[in-house]
Amino acid sequence: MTGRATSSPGGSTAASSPPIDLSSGKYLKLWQGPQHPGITGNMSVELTVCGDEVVEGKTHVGYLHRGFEKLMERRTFIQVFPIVCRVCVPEPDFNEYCYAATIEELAGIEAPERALWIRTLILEMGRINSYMMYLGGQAGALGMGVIGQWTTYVRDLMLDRFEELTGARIYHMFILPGGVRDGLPDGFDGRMEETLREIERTLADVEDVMFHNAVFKKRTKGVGVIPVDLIDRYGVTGPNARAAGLPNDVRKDHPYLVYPELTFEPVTGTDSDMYTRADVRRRDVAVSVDLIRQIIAKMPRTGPLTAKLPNVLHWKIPRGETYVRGECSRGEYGYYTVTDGSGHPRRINVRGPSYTHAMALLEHLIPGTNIADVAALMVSLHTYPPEIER
Amino acid sequence: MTFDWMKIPYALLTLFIVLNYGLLLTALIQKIGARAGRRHGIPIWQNYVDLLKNYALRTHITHGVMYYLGPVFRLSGGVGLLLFVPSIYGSEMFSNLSFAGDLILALYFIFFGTLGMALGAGESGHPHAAIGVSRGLSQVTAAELPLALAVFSVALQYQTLSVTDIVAAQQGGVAHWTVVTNPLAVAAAMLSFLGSMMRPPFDVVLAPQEIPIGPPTEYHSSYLALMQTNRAIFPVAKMVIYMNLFFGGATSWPVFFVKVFLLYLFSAFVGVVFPRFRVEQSIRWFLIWAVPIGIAAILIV
Amino acid sequence: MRTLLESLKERFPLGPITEQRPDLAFVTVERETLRPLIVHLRDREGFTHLVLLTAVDWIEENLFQLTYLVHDRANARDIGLRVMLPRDEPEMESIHDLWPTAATYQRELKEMFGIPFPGSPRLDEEFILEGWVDIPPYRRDFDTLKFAEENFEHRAGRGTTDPATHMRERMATQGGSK
Amino acid sequence: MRDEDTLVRRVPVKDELKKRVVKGPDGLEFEVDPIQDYYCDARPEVRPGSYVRIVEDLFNWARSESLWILGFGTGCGAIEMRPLMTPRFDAYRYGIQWRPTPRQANLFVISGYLSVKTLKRAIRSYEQMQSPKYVVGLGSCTINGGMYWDSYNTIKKLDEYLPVDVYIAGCMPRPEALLAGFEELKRIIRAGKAEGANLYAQNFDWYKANQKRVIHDWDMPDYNW
Amino acid sequence: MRDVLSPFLAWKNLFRDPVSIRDPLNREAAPRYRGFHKNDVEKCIGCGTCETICQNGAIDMVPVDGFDPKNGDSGLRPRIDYGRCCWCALCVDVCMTGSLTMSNAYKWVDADPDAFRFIPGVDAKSWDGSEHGYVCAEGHHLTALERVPMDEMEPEARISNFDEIVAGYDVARAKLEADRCVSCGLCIATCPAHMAIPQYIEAVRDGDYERGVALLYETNPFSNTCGRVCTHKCETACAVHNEGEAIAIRWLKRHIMDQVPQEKVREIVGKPGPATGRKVAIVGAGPAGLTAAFDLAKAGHAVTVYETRHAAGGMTRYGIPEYRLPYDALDRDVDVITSLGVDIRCDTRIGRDVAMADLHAANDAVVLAIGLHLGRSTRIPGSEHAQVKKAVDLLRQITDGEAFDVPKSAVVIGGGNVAMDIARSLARLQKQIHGKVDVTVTALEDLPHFLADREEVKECGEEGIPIFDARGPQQIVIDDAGRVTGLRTWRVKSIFDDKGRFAPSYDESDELFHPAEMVIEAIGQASDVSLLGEALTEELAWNRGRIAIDPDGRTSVPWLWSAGDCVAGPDVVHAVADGHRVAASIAAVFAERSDARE
Repeated sequence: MTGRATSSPGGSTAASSPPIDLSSGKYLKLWQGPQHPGITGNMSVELTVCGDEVVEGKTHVGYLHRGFEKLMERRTFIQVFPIVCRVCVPEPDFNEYCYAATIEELAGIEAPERALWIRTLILEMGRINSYMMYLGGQAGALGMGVIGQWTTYVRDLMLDRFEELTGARIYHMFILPGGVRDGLPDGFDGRMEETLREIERTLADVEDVMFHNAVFKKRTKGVGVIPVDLIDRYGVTGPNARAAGLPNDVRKDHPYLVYPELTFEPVTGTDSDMYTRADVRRRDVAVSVDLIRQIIAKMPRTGPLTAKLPNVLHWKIPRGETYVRGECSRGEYGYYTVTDGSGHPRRINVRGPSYTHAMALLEHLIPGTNIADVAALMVSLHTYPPEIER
Repeated sequence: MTFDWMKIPYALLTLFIVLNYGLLLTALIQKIGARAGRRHGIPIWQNYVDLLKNYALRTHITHGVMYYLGPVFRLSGGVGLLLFVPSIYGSEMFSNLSFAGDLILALYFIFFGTLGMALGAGESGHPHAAIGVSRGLSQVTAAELPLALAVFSVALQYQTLSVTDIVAAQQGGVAHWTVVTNPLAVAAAMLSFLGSMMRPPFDVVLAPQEIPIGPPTEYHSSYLALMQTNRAIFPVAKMVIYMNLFFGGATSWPVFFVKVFLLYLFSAFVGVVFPRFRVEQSIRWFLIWAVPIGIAAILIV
Repeated sequence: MRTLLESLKERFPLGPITEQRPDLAFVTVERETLRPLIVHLRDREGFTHLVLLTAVDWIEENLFQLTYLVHDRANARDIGLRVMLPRDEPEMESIHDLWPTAATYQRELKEMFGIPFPGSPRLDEEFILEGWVDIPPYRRDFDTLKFAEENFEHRAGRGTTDPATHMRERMATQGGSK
Repeated sequence: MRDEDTLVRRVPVKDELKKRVVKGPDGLEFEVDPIQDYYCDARPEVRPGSYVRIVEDLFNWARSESLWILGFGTGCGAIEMRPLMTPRFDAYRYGIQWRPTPRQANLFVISGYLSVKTLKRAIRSYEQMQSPKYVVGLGSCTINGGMYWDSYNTIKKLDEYLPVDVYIAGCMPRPEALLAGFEELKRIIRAGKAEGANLYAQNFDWYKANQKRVIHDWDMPDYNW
Repeated sequence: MRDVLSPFLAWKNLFRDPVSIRDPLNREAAPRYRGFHKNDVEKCIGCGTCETICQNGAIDMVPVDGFDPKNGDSGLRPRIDYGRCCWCALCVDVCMTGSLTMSNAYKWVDADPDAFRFIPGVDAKSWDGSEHGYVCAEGHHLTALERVPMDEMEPEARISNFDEIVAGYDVARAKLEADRCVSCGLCIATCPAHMAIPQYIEAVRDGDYERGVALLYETNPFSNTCGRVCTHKCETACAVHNEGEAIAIRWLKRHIMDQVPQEKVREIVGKPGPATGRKVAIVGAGPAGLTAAFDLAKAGHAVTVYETRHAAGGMTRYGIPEYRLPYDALDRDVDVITSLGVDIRCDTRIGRDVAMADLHAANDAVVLAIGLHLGRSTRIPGSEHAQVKKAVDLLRQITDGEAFDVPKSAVVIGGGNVAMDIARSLARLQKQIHGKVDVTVTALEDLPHFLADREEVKECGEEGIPIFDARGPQQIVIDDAGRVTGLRTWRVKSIFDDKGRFAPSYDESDELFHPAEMVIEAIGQASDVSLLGEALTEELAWNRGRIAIDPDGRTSVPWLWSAGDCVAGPDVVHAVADGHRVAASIAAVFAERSDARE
């Protein structure tokens, strides 16, 4: 077992980790990911560091690429339905909703009222889950594992609600084009209320332990600031934009599903730093909890769940193109669907917020930060790699 | 005073007890930490299994001599620290080799392991290890400073550098403990203690989220097992010093166990609920908070 | 939306317009018109948000369609600009100076469709794929199933029977007459 | 089996991996071949267990009760790992822990499909793990491609590229199923049948040929300790 | 200060119980959980729709021991590859019988990657008996179950004339109906002619009627006819039939023919093949004979068809009333065949106008397709009376427009389609002549076992014709004046004896009298084999009164083939299939002979 051997961190490749630049000796290339606990999901950041300061960061993605947009072109309209949710693992329902909405629009189908309520319910449940993952991740990236324990626990409780409602934990495959698959099971309201209370309790704990925490504030305040004039230039949406004080929320700007009938205000912040972004998301959870309560109280309990579809085995949709967006936990999520009159979509393009956040924006924010902040910064943009590369 | 050869088997016995206690203690503390996270955590014997597993791995590779020596240095630092301090006050059996050393030697041993680690990790050639080591050295230095000040303060207070004598001076009730008689020194030392236990907010050296595991990134199999052994012994040894210097030492094993446990719990108590500082933040923190207290302690004495 | 399109029509040569929804329209424009038009939309009309930039392969018509979707926050409306490029010479002007984030989209289009955007940063670096040896995979003439079957092993032991054929054959041999 | 030549490389070598001449600080010039110089190229060997049966049994028990998982979320399955490690399922109770570096891990959970790009990293991570090491294929896509069966970018049969000890069917498998998978793995380890590392060493050429067939820009050493 | 102390609140959890699940290894999933598959293999019909919809290619249809193909069941069962499945449950949603379901079991761990493949319901699994698991929501179907309605004349309107009752689908409705098809193809094997049903239904969906016509003519030159009066066994095999109404395959076939002009049809069918110089004579211009003629003419042989009656069509023209099959529809079918150069000689009876021996001498092959034109008699007392008629004779008279005294009241014996036909035809005539309907139908079978089509029975009722089922005719009552006054029947207890032989037993206490001026027997038909001549009759082998044939349709005489109702029993589409069979056989024999010559 002799012989010179080094391992490069986390399986980053020989191909892409050149030796220290001998000519200057000042810089060190450091790979963060893809096998790295400080990376969100399976992606990597190639850092060039000078001391503890990062002078350049390049995002590398593609480790999760499955070619979904190609696979969708091979499948019939109903067959696309089970695979879209896999595009974004932690919050799959937006894929189902956006896909269903584009298809319904192009095929001229209208989903029944009751289905719209259930869809909204599911999207809000998913939003809470995603935020819970984020809160745990944000604390974890700074070395506070205990928050992640609590938030993952309540996320698990929410997954239980998902499971009894949709029949699956992660990939729900519930929002069919034309409607939803089933109504609420018996006793769902009560168990949901219990879960919501547990979430609120946890949220209060998180506020005490994470947000009123001297060290946490020290690490996050003033770090990773996105100036407000960069918001649109870098395609920043969702909580990242709202933390900068812009009330950008698709739920308000382009009300979809039953949002017009619900009362809520988009949560905004002022400082646009890591702390504010975390805070905006925490308060957004409270909004979602409130929305779920409103939905449960107002939703119709009877009525059809699906519109009448043509025989899905030979379903053809006339030529057309459209774009439908929704406000997911990370920002604007949208499907751009093009049909050509055949039984298969011509092209489907998934617009995930992580695409711009993790690539252009992150690369812009990284230079000048400390190595120690890179992981937390990445988490604070709340990106999910699978939706970047699909 | 002639050397009593019987001290060697007794010292080994101490080592054995401390090792086992250390293994169980770390597991117990982990379990307690897990409770804060609302779960059960590892089984209490998990550390034994892990240790055995790591020793049982079939392959290991080396990056050179220093790489090999790193864990050995580290372990000898821990063992040395333990052996040159009396574990149980008043017990001939468990006074170990305390006749030979004094506080200065103990302080040296605390540092010794880190140095060995630095050399070994540097040899492993992994950038994470290199970064971790440079952070580790700077942070340990910063954290040692208040401890050193506190120790000097205590030494001045008791006018001796012998640990045994310091313990002796604290006998006779809580009121005699240094923690009461010289609270500033203890405060400085306890802050330093937080810094040296590799727990948040001062664990940026290991920082799994950015430089996974830091210095030991490349260590595995029996090297890792050696370090794990040390991880059971070293904190206990360090806490023995703290106990002896500030909390009246221990006159029997049960007292020893309880005091060490409480000391350990203190670091976990803080560690679980805070995120970690960046390295320059933690150094600044020590300089701003811990060092002045240490200086004040000396001044007051 | 209608008034906006009318005013655009006066300034720029526009191709066919599709009003998909009251808040969403698609307009076909020439390759050369795209940049002045999108700058106008961004700076004068408030379409500050580049929602997406993607391509559609109309292989039968030998065209690539580039879709630039821009969004007007104040009025909550979108315009999709379609640029049709000949498939054999699909080069397009880069807009990364207008939206830095466009560089990412352009990298992806270069890799997945083979549409070059000269001047766009890191355009020629591998983006998603690594060690790719075939034609750009999002092109319609790339057959992913064929590629998968040639490149990867599938587990043996699978095999299906067509119910119609199976029935016909088996029922014929089972006894012929009724 | 295809022609050996087509296996080697179909994509040109990247610049940073080409041989080059470097001038040292002392003014001397020397040639650097990154692939050869920076990495170990030694073939793995079969490492038998202890000859004393009872010792090996004890070791196997320890190995089975101390599974250190490599923290590498290769596919979507990673999402169900988090519940596993948190209060609800608390896998720590079963001797299962995370390790952030492959050196210290001995269980590689391939959490779902592997894209070709990730396969490359997975192979390197696997090779850096110390023997005996185990691989669990999580989810249907590791068994036969799963729903990505016609994708151009994901491998279909994991066991062509790495020796797999246990598969868990599902998409995704629930945390409970994962735990069941780990219990099964423990049984296999205790029975002394989890010899994936030796299998890999034995059939090294076959594995390498398979790996090279799908990784078109093979720019790694053949073995990386 | 709060920022320093507040985090320590986290420790309050130390005094709460951990929330971990005690035994996660044995936790049951939610009742709706989409777990592993179950299949009720007895209910499953192996239609393969699950395989079609599976986007993962996870399902294979495989033969399973103990399940042989039968009508409406392919004998295949789905095998699922859990190396592919994604548990989307679309297969469950789309399952045509509801046999495929899911349990909420979710644990399957194995070291062998090849083990994850199983046939649910056949390979025993621990979750087979599981009660929970995903089920389709009430009323959630991915395919439409109800048949698209077709316009038809109201009973009041149709009873006074012989106009066609059903209007046929318009294009939009036909598309909707065609859209319901799941293209499983179970119908193909059931169809005697093995028509490419899913394919021509697809042509309807696509609106490509010319492709449809081409597909129809590949297997059936009588599509206008079959599109109206086919016995449509295919619809009993239809997968949709299990949970909903079968696809209206027959009407869709008719719809295709309705959409394409006759000239276009002829163009699609094409020209006869290059002449081979061989000659074939066909006796009987019914569907069987004409189908054989069609095939042989396409192959280039010279075909002459001899028909006793005034017009071609056989039983389809003389047995089926006009309101079901208008003559012009039939004429269009015949027209295509004659356009191929087939020479149809009507009013030419073999044995009277042409001798059998001459036919043999002048042709290379002769096909007997003489059908079943002799009505059978009940032979009950009184059945020899002149006012006791055979249904086939009456129907022929109606078709030929021969006048006869339409009785004011009539009773029909029989439960088949012919019985319905004659009853309803008579009813129309009664309405036209007497202004009121008085026809009664009695039959041996009880209603569920009627041989007649459901629609026929239903429409019969709508038209005011009462049906007495399970009535055994005992006597035709004739009054002293020698006039028929009615029929006496007993209730049937059983039709067959223990050994399955025809031996009806009656409940004599339950007697009914059906008053009528005329009694019509519609209990079956026989062939008129007198035209064969004695010598040939002797020479031929017989099978229970019918000419014996081999599977190719060849008789024991080398130059003679036989096809259609006379050998296979009454069924239009079967006759078509028979026609194809003998044509193929003849062509094969010709090819053999020319090989031998060379």
